[in-house]
Amino acid sequence: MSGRVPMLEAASVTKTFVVGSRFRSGGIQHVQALSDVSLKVFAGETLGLVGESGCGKSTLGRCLLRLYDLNGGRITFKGRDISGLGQRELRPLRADMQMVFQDPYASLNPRRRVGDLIAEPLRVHGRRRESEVQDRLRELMDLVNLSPEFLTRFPHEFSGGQRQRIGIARAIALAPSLIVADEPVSALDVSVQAQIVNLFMDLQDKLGLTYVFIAHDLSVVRQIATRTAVMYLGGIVELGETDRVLHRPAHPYTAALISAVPEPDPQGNIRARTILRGEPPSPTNPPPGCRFHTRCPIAQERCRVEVPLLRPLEDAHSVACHFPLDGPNLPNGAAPGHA
Amino acid sequence: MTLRRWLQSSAVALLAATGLSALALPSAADAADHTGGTLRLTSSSAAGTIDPQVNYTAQDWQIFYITNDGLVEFKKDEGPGSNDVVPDLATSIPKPQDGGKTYVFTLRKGIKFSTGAEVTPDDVVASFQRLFKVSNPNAGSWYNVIVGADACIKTPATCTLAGGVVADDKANTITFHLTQPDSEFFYKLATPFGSILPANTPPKDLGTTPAAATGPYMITSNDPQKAMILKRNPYFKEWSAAAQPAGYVDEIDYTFGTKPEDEITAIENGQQDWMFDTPPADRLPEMSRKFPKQIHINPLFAIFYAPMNVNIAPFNNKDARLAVNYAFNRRSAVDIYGGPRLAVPNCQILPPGFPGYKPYCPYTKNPGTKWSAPDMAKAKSLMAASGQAGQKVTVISDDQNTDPQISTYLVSVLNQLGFKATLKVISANIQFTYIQNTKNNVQISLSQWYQDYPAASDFINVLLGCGSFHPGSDASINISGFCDKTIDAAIQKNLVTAVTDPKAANAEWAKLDHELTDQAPWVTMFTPKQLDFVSKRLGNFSYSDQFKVIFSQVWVQ
Amino acid sequence: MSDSVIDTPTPADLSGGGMGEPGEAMAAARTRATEGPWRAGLRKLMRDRTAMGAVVVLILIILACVAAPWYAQHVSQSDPFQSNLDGQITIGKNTLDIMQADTGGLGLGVTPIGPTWRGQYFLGADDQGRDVMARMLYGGRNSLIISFASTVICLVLAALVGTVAGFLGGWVDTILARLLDVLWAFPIYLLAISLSIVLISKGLQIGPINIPSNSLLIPIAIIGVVYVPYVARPIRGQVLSLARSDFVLAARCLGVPSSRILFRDILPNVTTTIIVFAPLMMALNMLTESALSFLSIGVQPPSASWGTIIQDGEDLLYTQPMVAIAPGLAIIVTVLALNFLGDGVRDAFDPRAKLRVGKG
Amino acid sequence: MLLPTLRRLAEMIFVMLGISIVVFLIFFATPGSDPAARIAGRNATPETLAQVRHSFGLDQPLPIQYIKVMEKLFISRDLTSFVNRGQKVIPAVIEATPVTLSLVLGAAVIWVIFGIWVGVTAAATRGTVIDRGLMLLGLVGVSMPVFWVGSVANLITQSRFHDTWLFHWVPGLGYTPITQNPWLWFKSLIIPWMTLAILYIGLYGRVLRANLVEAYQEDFIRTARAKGLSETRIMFRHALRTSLITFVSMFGLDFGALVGGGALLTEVVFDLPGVGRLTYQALQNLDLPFIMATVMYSSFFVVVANALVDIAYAWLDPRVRDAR
Repeated sequence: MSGRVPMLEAASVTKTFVVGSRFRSGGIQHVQALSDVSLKVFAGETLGLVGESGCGKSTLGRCLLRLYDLNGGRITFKGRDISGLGQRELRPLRADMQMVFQDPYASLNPRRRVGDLIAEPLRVHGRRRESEVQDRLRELMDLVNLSPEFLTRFPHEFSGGQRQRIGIARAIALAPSLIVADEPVSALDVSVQAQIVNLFMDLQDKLGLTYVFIAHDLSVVRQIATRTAVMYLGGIVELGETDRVLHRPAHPYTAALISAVPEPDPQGNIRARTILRGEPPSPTNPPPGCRFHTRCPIAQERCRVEVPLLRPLEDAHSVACHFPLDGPNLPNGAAPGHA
Repeated sequence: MTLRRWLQSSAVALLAATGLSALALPSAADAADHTGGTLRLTSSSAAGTIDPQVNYTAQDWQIFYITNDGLVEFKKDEGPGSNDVVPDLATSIPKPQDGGKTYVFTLRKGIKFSTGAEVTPDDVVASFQRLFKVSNPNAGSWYNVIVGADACIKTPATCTLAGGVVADDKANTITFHLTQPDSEFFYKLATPFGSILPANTPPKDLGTTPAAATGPYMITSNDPQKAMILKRNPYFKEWSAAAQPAGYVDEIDYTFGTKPEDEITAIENGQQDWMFDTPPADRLPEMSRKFPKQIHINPLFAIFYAPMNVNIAPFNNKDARLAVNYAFNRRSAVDIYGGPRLAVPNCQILPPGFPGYKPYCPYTKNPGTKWSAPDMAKAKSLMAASGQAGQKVTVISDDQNTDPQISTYLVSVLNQLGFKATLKVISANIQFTYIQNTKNNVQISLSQWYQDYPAASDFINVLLGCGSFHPGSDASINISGFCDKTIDAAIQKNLVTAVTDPKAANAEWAKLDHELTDQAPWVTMFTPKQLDFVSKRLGNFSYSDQFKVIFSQVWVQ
Repeated sequence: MSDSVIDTPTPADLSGGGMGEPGEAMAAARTRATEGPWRAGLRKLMRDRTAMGAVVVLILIILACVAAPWYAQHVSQSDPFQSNLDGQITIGKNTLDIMQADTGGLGLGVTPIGPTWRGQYFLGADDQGRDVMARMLYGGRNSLIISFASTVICLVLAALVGTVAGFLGGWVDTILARLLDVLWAFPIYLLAISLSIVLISKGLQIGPINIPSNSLLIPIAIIGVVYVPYVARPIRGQVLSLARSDFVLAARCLGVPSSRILFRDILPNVTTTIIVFAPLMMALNMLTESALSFLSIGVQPPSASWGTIIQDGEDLLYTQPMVAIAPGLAIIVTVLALNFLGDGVRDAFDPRAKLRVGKG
Repeated sequence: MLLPTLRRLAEMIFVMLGISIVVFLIFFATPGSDPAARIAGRNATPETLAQVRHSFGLDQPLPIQYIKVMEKLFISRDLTSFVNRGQKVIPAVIEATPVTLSLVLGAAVIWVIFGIWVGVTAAATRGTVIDRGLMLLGLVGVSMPVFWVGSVANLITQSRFHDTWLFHWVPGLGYTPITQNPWLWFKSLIIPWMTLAILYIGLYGRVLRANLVEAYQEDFIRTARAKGLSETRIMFRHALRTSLITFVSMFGLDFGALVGGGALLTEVVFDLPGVGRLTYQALQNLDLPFIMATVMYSSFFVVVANALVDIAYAWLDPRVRDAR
């Protein structure tokens, strides 16, 4: 796998937000949302991106599509460096890389009809013939399992799941090869979630799409992702085949995340859960050394000083930890002992 | 507010008071019974600086009249006597020497300032120097006849008036040398500008700080936002009942900041004794029905007039000016002002009863001496002759009292004549200077003139002489910009005549008045009367035609 | 009000919906006829009886004011802009002076005739002997024109400034926001009075255009400008949050050009705010106009507005109070109707908008 | 905390500086504003005029004049009036402040009490005739021009019905300091208080009702109901408490604006020598020193009120802290 040319490659991407105002109490603060993030996305795969809220996974998703300007690093899409391009230069590329948003309510302008919303990318990207647009609209509605008569309606007339289908239809309108799905199901009811995840998988099969699938829910990632990256406080802490990462986590944070999912173990007992101590540190003032050391059950002196780099283990699995875990289900019940 | 106060400098009468004012000064026996108490005066606002050598307002001149003295003074009397100039700090009115160019005043002995210091010839010299040092408004127009004045006007800081005002301590005299004879010189000395202040008074505007007094009262505190308090001057001893009689009340409280509307209510309720402001027209019926005994109506020597700019269209056309004069219903303006009891229609420059006044009214149905009714037919035919119909005209009014209403009526008349007239109401404080400046291209406006002293030149020369026209300046009191070389020459000649032959001069003033009226630089509307509304307890209402109510002569108990 | 109160809706606020009806099957679309927010709002407004009542009242007032020349000619039979100080009218058999000289006491003062409750001088005369009712109708025209035109100016300027500042951001935003702050902190009446005093004594000259001091454009411009921050600040906030909203991000992601985003995604949302603000601003502007005219720095005589008639009446308050009371009532009825309409419009178009216009 | 405070302060100074410059320029743009001729008197010669202009520094370039005015206003604090020459401006403003404060404080008490009463009553009886009636009255209050209400109040209490038992106690217009005669102070202010309060009662009543009705739809109220709390308790302990946040911030802004001269019309109509009237007179007289002082004073209160409310908001609701 590593020998292949990635469709999308991020190298040492850094993103800092300026928050607050010079004129407000608190003043200006710099939030390091992403620090030195590198990853590759290969054609046809689904890369899952998980982490607690605020860890920077959405930011990463948006940086990958260059919806945000970068503060450092490089992003290469299909061999072309897109990190320095302006929004105008990026416009033609948009047809090939799309996004599905987390909130199907907020990402659809309530004042515009569904047909208008889905047709927007078609019109913007030069398909001006109305009949052509209408045909494509029907096709798209069919692809996302919505009745074409919905096209004349307004977003508020739809349920969450339907809206997300509309969002997906819009994203695939230009037949992109890459879709970044930013927690596309987390705002939906559980029963609907499964339908949407299935839709994503169907579409991947039909259209040969490549996904970066962001989620905070491990079960969704388990279902859809071929590889999974785990993020903590603006950096990737673990990356590898989904099965490998979820079953044999090497990073204590991943382990804690997994154990937080209330899932019966094979014996039918609810597993003891690794509870993370405290809140994630503020990204405006990240801790030195390993960013996870303040909450890590096995942190040692070295962790407070030295930043661990993402380094490969076996099976294309890599981890950013000085003391990676080993063995299946390792931290079960063990970690809280340190608390 | 202050503008109105400037304008309401008051009158010197040659007529007997026709109003309902109480008569005759009190006998000595009464006096004892009525001494004491506090007189409460009220006004909607203060009148600016209380430096008697700077302040140019009727409101404060009324106060300075009882606090300060000049070498001579207008007699504190009712009726025609109040226009006479009597000796005050001087022992007598000096005879002119050197053909009217030199006057020698002898100072009374023993008169003290409220500081306790005696009044000396040096104080007199210093006071006249100070007039220039504080940039007295009339330094250049009244006192420039004194020898050395020109240098003082150029560089006030170093003013000496050397050779102009000379003190002789031994003889206790002060000698004035003039550059030319001046028939009005004593009047100029008798106004508060001529007040004698201690030589050590700072040579700058005193502002809110009172000057030392020589009269029966002195200002003890003054806050322009609140009140001015006057108390008895401990060093005052009556030296001349005619010039500066002793006062009755012990204290005078002059409060500021009440609206005229509410001043009336306060007087009706006995909370105040007298108000400065003109009562609003809609309170008049109520007042005159309920409190007729508390109202005093007295003549004023003033005119309400609409100066027309004779240098720009449409009123550079004489027919247009005549048309407005014929069309203007003076009775309507009088009604707006408060009715025929409070104003008299007038067509000419001088107010009725003024020196040189001879009734004359060409702009009426039956031309003659009296205005009777507008002559619209004549006005319309003049208007047609003028060819100015359809011209845009803006009337500039101030926002005080009934002025906007009178101006609205004027607009209505202009529109009736075929002009396209509109009104622009400007704050009274700006309006007076605004209409004077030729840069503002004012076509016609509403203004008033209250005389400073009883001489026809105060109207004729000041308001229509070429010397009062300063194009481009805010101070150009000849608002019409009227300058007829022939008439002006006659005016200047007559000023000289007045020094030696006042009678002949007045006859000539009457002729000039009529000639100017025929030129129609203004629409003269009417001459107002002074209405004083006083509390029930206020007695011995004494009215000088020069300074109106004499506060030292009224009593409150 | 602090803009932060208004301009930080959650994403759900902007889309106007709550979260998730359960289940895919629950398609709200099924039963309702599809109708845009505009039409829906309008329909809702039409069903609002109070608002419609207000509209009827407003229309009646407008019609009455439009009919002013007819009224002056045929009913009051007088020219409401010409003084009539020596005129007379006949009521029944009596012929009365319009300006009645007082005969009691000392005979001071002249009082205009009071309400006759007939065609001529229905509400009496003012101190120029003019028919107050006829003047009220003419004055109402000016009051309505000024408040309407200044509302348009204010909303257009505010939308422009607010949108430009919020959408462009950067230094443009910084400068505009600072400017708005200054205007905002400027006590509103002081600003209006100062501007009025200047413009009324000199008129307004913008390049070749010369607006004379008695033009209605002056009060219109002044009132239109002074309230711009009141509307521009919330709009700027709204645009800021819209610009950060997911659907704008989505549009960017789709490669939609900024100009198209502005016109398709942002302005329609701003327009709702503008529409909701409109009647309320007009009510406020009418009050402001009357206040300025009352201080005689609004409409200049002999023209009239309700405010100037109140001011005329102030001089007759003790003898003929109707001159001041009647135009006051006219203002109250109109402003009340506008406020009711404003309530209705808000309920219909943007029930969540928390608008508070004016500081009193 | 120090840095943000300083920053806020700098912002306030910036705004006030902006206002002072605007006012200064407006003044000099006004024709006839040159006070020299007015100061000099009515028949001054051009020479005298020039002397006066020089002695008042009016012949200097505008920026210098501006700096001088500001220097005299803030540093030497001896700025004096153009109209009442020699009158110090700052003491006059300080003297007018208690009048305005008396007016606004009294009115505020009335409008807060009645505003809460109207809001609570209407919310408690929502949908009924009482609710509608109160809301209608509130809207009427909001729709009335305050100067007109004042004039009519004067007409009734000072003229038409002054001699009846109802209003015979109303003293003549004007202001009596509380230190001089507290009872008279109270009597002479009660009509102005009510006049000024009418608008705000309507405004606050309506806003409060809307907030209360909204609060009733929130979960915590439902929880409280479920717990079996009485309606009164729910209203006062729960609903009202949350609704008051808006109320308080509104109050802060309005109070600041009114103390800063927003009560100008009321002061003019009722003849109260407060800051609003002082400002109005200064503007009418084109008395630049006074205009500068009162406008600075006014904007100071408005700016401070804005700042306080922003801070209070950030404090009450951290969500808005960064939103701007």
